[in-house]
Amino acid sequence: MSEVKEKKPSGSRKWTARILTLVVLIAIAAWMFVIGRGHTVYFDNKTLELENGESIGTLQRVDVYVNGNRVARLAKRERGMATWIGQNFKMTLEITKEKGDEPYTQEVAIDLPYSLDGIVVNLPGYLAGRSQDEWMSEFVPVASSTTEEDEEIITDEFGLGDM
Amino acid sequence: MNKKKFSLGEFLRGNSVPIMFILICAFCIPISGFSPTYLLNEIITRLGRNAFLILSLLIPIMAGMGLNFGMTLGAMAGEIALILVSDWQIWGIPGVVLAMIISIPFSVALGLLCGKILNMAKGREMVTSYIISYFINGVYQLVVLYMMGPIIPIAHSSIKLPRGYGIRNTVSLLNMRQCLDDLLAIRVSGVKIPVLTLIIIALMCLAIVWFRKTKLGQDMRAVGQDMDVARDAGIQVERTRIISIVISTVLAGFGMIIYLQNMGNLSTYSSHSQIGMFCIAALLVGGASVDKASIGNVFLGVILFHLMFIVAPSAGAKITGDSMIGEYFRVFVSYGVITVALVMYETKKRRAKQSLGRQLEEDQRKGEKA
Amino acid sequence: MSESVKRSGVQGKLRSFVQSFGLPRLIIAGFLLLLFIAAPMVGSDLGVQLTNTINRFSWNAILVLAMVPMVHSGCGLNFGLPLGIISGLLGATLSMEFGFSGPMSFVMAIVISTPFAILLGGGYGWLLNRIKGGEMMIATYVGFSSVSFMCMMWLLLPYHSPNMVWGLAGKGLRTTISVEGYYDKVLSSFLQIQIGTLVIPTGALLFFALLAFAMWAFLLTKTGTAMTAVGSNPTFARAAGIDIDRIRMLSVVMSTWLAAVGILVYEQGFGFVQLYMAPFNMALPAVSAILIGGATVNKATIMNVIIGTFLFQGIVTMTPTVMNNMIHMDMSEVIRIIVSNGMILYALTRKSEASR
Amino acid sequence: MDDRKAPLLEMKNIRKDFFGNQVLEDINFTLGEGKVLGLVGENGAGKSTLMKILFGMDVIRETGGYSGDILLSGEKVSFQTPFEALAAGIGMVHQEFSLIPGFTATENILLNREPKKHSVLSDVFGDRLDTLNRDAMKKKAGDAIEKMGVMIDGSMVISDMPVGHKQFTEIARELSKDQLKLLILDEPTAVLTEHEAGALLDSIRSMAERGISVIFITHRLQEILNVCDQVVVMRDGRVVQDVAARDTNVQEITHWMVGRDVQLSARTFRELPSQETVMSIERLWVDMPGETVRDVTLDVKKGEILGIGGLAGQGKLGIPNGIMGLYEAGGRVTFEGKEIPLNQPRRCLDASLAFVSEDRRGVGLLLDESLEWNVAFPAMQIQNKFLKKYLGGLIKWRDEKAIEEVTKKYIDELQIRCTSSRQKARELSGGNQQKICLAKTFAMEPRFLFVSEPTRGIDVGAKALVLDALKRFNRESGVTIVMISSELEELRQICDRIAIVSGGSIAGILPASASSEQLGELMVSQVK
Repeated sequence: MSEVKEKKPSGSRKWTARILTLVVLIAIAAWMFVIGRGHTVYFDNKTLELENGESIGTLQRVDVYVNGNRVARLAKRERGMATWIGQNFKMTLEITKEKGDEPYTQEVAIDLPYSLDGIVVNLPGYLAGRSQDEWMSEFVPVASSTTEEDEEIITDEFGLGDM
Repeated sequence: MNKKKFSLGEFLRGNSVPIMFILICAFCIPISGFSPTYLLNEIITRLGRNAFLILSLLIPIMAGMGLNFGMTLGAMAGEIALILVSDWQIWGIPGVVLAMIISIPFSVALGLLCGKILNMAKGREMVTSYIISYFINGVYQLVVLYMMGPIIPIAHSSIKLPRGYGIRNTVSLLNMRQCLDDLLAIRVSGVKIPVLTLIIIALMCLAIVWFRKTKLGQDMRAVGQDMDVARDAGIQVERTRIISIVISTVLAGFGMIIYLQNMGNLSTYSSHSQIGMFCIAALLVGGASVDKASIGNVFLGVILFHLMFIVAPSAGAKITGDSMIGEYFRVFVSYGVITVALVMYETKKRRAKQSLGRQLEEDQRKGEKA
Repeated sequence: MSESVKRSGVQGKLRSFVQSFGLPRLIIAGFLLLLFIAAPMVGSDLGVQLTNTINRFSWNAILVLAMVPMVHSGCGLNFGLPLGIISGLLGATLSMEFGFSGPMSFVMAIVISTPFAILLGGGYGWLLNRIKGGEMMIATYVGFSSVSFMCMMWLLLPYHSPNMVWGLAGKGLRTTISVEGYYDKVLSSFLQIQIGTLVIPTGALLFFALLAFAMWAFLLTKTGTAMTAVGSNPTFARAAGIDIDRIRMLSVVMSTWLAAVGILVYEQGFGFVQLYMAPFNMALPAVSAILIGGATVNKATIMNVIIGTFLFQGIVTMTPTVMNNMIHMDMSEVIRIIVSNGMILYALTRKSEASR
Repeated sequence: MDDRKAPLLEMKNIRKDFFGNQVLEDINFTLGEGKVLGLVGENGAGKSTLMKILFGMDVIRETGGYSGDILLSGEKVSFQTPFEALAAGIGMVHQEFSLIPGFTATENILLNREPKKHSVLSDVFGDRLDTLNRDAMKKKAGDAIEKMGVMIDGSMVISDMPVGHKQFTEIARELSKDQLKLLILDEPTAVLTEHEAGALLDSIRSMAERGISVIFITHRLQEILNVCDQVVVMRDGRVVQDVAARDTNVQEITHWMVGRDVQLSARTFRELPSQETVMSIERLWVDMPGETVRDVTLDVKKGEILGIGGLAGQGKLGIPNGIMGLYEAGGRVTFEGKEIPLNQPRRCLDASLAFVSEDRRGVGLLLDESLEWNVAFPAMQIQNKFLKKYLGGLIKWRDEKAIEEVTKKYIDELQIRCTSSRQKARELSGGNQQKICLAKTFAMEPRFLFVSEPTRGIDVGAKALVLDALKRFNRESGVTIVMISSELEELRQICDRIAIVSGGSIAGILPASASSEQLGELMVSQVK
């Protein structure tokens, strides 16, 4: 410790270190892109009409658990919602098929497509084991016209609200 | 000459601002009628929210560039990063980390610009950095209000203005709201402690302590005390000053992201406009001055300033029957404390000059007698 | 041969003109000219545009004029303008409270605001004399703290006039108070001239001319000369036996009083008294206006005031309409922020000024 | 000693001029390894310029460089920056401290040369993120302090130190540089107490024993004799003597320093015009940084030109600055029988005193205003001249016409070269600026005039004109003039009597006919 020689990092070493840092940063950023993508998953307990005219009936009641919390309790023709970060969506369903049946639980894992923000999953269709594009669809938000209050020009007024 | 001797008067004068605030708080807390748990909860929340931002002010003070009103630039960089990240729908902690990484190039560019301009305005860094923050605010609005949409792709209409370009007045950050604070959070008798955020702040403090021990830190202290001597010794004065501003801007960007993830939404056009003032006021309340600030000042400042901030409106309302009085009072106190600190700094500079004269005069008197 | 000599002479003249006028100023003037040319083309009436510009000029010119004395005495740009504005607001509200109306209320507002301006300006000047060298930053914050202090006072002071207080509570002043029935357009409508769509508020312009002349005359006097010298080289002035602190104090009081009168003139044109946080950001437009007019941190003339106010207000009024008609985007606010603050930055970073 | 080995430093035919003004001519000397060379000479003799050349200061390059050769250990060198000089082993301790006030002695000694420990981050962000190695710093600074031989506390903060220790810190800084071969000390003892100065001399000797050569610049001649091996005396930009220290004495050196080929034959001395005392100064002290006046008592006779001379830093400039109220002062000054209150410039000016400051650009002129303003301003402010009255004296305006007239008059009279009377003062040359300063005071028509360094930094032609103008002003208007100058010759040319200031008080007053040696002896008599 006492006799530390002054080591000057050579130019090439300095640059490798810098580039390495940059690469690591970009790698982290890219990784965050992948693991941080958020999705809103909607699950319907609705009758699924298929193109060939077939239809799959609703379930009596479904309780949806995500990360151990119940996020929805769906009766017939109801829709629930959960947010999920990442593409490997997991939930636990507690299903009552017909009135009076004993509920049973089922672990569900769905791969969410990266590009979709909102995803609708038709539970009856999924549980019937149909192909993915039959029970999964994109959620298209209705153009919200509720938040029209902005568009005032910005001045430097004092933010008197909570800071 | 003997500085070790403790003098009460000296202590009171040196710490007049914190003492004043302790008195204000002591007066207002009982009147406001808030429960200790509530206050403690609020204080800890605000500590986690603001401390990082305030820490970003320390390094320019070390480099003798005064209170960096240009920290607003970092805040704007952080906001731009957050807008982008929320448009890309990256949520939670990954979103926060990504926003931090994305803010770096913006902060560095703005910091370089700010540092260059401040080097052209030596001796009036503070007023210049203050105007820079306004100027860049204009540029920020240009980017966010007109370029986001047509030039910078923004996909989601939920953050776009109905007219098709520009960002809405508020951008919801619900999906990363308090994600740092909640991870590892513990509750102690009703008080939520955001452990992860506090750990990040603690690491930042350690980093600053470490930074003071580096060659660069030493150079900054030297430049801060006497630019000419530092230049004669071969230190690159201008470069060092620019680096200090760049570091401060980058840290302010991180701080802003931490601040906003706690708030849970971003007021696109006003979140940053007051943030510099609040941080500076808090730091000064903690007993810092224009040329001297420590980590201790940061924490004391956050606690005292925000305690005042919480209790003043309610206490004001109880006393005068008008809730706005307290609101205005805390605004007045924020500005007042900065004014007082600036005045004290300038008068101290003058007094230092005069006392040098006194010293000489004394010597002469002695010489005359001898 | 003689031609080439002439040309180079013209060129040299042009260059020295650009240098003396300053490049940013030239760009701004060119931009404004462009707006005036573009205005009829995009279908807005030039007369109306000019009227607007002249009107706004008449409201704001005195606030810009208030910068002059402090620049002359070396106190720098008066970022503490809100302090003077507060004196003016006190004058305005008290004059209304005491029941004056019509033109009399305007005169009384000026009379009542004068002692406040002297008092506040005196205190402000005393403070600035103790902190020579750091004036601009401290002035900014003195302005801010005084505005926020007055916010409390507007609520607490015992005003009663039903035209001014909140209807329900019966106390506390409203944020905006109409001056209708008091001194609305009292100057603007005096000797007003109308040519087609062009309306000239002669009275307000005359009032400004009067004050500007008084300022010009003052700068010619012995004390005025001393003020300029104090700003130019304080040590020289001291060696010539001038009491620097007294001169600086005088300049601050003058500036404060002019700001008080300036805000009253602004109100008579605008039609409303704006209280609470309104004076907060009134300093920056005035500061940048005088800088656009060619002033520097320690030199300013009446001509700078007139040119600067005209250019600044021209841009503020013209851009929204012209821009809106042209590209259907209202960028005027952003342009105003960038231009005005950019101008201040330019002035602060000029090498020649940095020496002091 | 090996005779064939080249000496450490050799200067050959060094010449230097500032814009045609020759300040160094044919400087030749050599300095051996481990030797101490004393460099003496009056102010303006060229010592500092020579050292600046050796040290590669920017100002030399900016003013056109120098001619001649500097040989360091036999090799020709020409330093472009002080850093090159430092790298070659030359260290210099300047008169002004170059220390960071809030740092400890150790930190200052190793400023920007701190031993460092490598850290991971420095690979990425450059070696400025290495941490400081405090232990190594302490050791290295300790070594340097030991080498110097004077004990100072390495952990003490500079701002808490007595002046002497600051000086030692500076020296230790130079000593801590391993490559140091030659140390230049520019008046290091000026700020030291006698005891400290003694310690410094001892340490110079011990440095020399370690093989470091020293160039020692001082006005205290006895110190030179005590410590130096060799004495080089400079005068008017030339080396006039280069002798071994043991072969000479203080009187001889003084003689060499001031002795000139005097051409006073043309000058006739007059009797003092009056024996009446017009101003008497009693026990004056002035707190002017660098020119402290400690205890000055002096009588000025009516109508005379009194010269005040002395070495730089001895307090001669403090006298007029203190009396005129520009720096804080104490004591008693009476003018024409009435006491003049100190520290109030206005009262002096009202009493018809005037002052031409040595600091032309800082105090003397409004650089950014016209010549007219500069000339007329004080007279206008103090005596209400050049004013037009309106409304029965209620309004007083500048009389631009009268101002222009008076300015033109002085432009003609003093041959001021300018484009017009409206030109900015900044644009004039030094000599013409000085003439404007004179015009400004003449316009006030004072009865008593202080002139401080009237010829500093101006060319020969302007010099003669300025001196002539002063003399004429004295003879024609009967104004008493006190002229302060570092140039003895100039004082002897126009003054009736010359007072010499040394150590902050008057060392003696001699008639202008006194010999240079007499004056020179007074100059160094009480140097502190």
